[in-house]
Amino acid sequence: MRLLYFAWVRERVGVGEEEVAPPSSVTTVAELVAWLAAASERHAAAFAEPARLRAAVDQAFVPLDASIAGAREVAIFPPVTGG
Amino acid sequence: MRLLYFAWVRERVGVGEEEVAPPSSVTTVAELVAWLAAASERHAAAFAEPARLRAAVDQAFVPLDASIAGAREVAIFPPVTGG
Amino acid sequence: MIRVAVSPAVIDVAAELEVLERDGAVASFTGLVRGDDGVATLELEHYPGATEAALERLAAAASARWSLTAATIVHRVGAMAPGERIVFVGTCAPHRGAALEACAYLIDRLKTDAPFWKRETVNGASRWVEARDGDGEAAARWE
Amino acid sequence: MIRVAVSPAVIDVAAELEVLERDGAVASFTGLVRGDDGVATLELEHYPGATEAALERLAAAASARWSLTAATIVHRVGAMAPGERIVFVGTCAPHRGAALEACAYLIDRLKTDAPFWKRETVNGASRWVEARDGDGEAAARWE
Repeated sequence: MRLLYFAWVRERVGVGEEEVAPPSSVTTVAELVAWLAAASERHAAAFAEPARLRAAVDQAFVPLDASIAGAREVAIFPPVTGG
Repeated sequence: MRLLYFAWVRERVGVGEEEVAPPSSVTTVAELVAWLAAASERHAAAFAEPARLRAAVDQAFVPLDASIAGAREVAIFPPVTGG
Repeated sequence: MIRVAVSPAVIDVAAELEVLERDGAVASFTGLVRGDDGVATLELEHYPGATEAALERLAAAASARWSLTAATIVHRVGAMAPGERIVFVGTCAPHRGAALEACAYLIDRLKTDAPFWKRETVNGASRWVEARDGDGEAAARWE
Repeated sequence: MIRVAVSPAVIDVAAELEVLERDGAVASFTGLVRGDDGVATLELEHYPGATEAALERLAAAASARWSLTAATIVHRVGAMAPGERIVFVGTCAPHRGAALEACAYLIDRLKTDAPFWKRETVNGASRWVEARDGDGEAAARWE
């Protein structure tokens, strides 16, 4: 599964993207975030406050309790501030 | 008193402006319109349907029952269609 | 800053927008001559002096109500062809809500509060355009 | 006709308006970088691919809901200075109500539905801009 990070999430993790293979017990974006937080100190800092995170699965915005079943690309980022 | 006509009111009267001296019994725009309608056949044609007319007194839009006391310039025209 | 113009000149929207760009949000509306009913030419008559004063009053009212940084109303008069610009209204404010609302207000009120009259030529015959009932309703929602 | 662009190039509003002028009513909104809090530069990050898709979906939704003749969304990305244009949205319809409403819809929804992130530099210090609560409310009024 390809992960993409944007804005301060990207800066805290230290990379804009990475490939991961979460265990089959990880079925939602929220579970993925919790699993990632354990990967490194940088990940822990990026994912410490899930309430400040938003996500997209295969480029569609989803709530954090959305399923990641079959997802090829999951993006994690702060609330958007365009326009 | 200076009268100004616009759009089809101007065309029907045949002139864009004229000077008139209505009698003192003529105190409102509606009375002025009725008085003007008696001036000529062209005026009669222009002012036959007061409901289709709008007016301005000294360049401010007014309802037809508005006073013309002290007015220097009265304009009579159809509903506006700009923009 | 208020800018009002009534002129037979072609409306330069790029120049008008540049004048308006003084804060974070700029909204604009451009009205074009529609040719869909076979209209070949449109002529705009107006009430010189009173027109400019009415547009100035409108722009000042919008500027006060929405605390605009800038407001522009440009209306063309004389003869024009389908596709040409008749009217441009533009607003500038610190935030988008004020700019967008004030822009809608200006064009709605201009339709009922400014002395312009349209005459169209269709298949060689000329006729004065009738006012639309909807225009009065659109203007009234800002009371 | 829908036009969507996400690019570091300066936004040419005159060219964008010309593309939109296909019917009687054109509305536009331009967002500019505000410099009033001492912001020296603004940087826009986005999610390539997903951004364009989100803007296309927005433009298509507005076009269907208001029967638009044309809709354009252009968003700048990368570094820009105060006074420069960040975003342009424009709509064209036969009548003004549809064009104006659809324009307000596009900019309101773009603020919540498109993956852009702003970073400002103030007095040499850089910070990510926080989302505004009002943006969610403005977007929700179109549900």
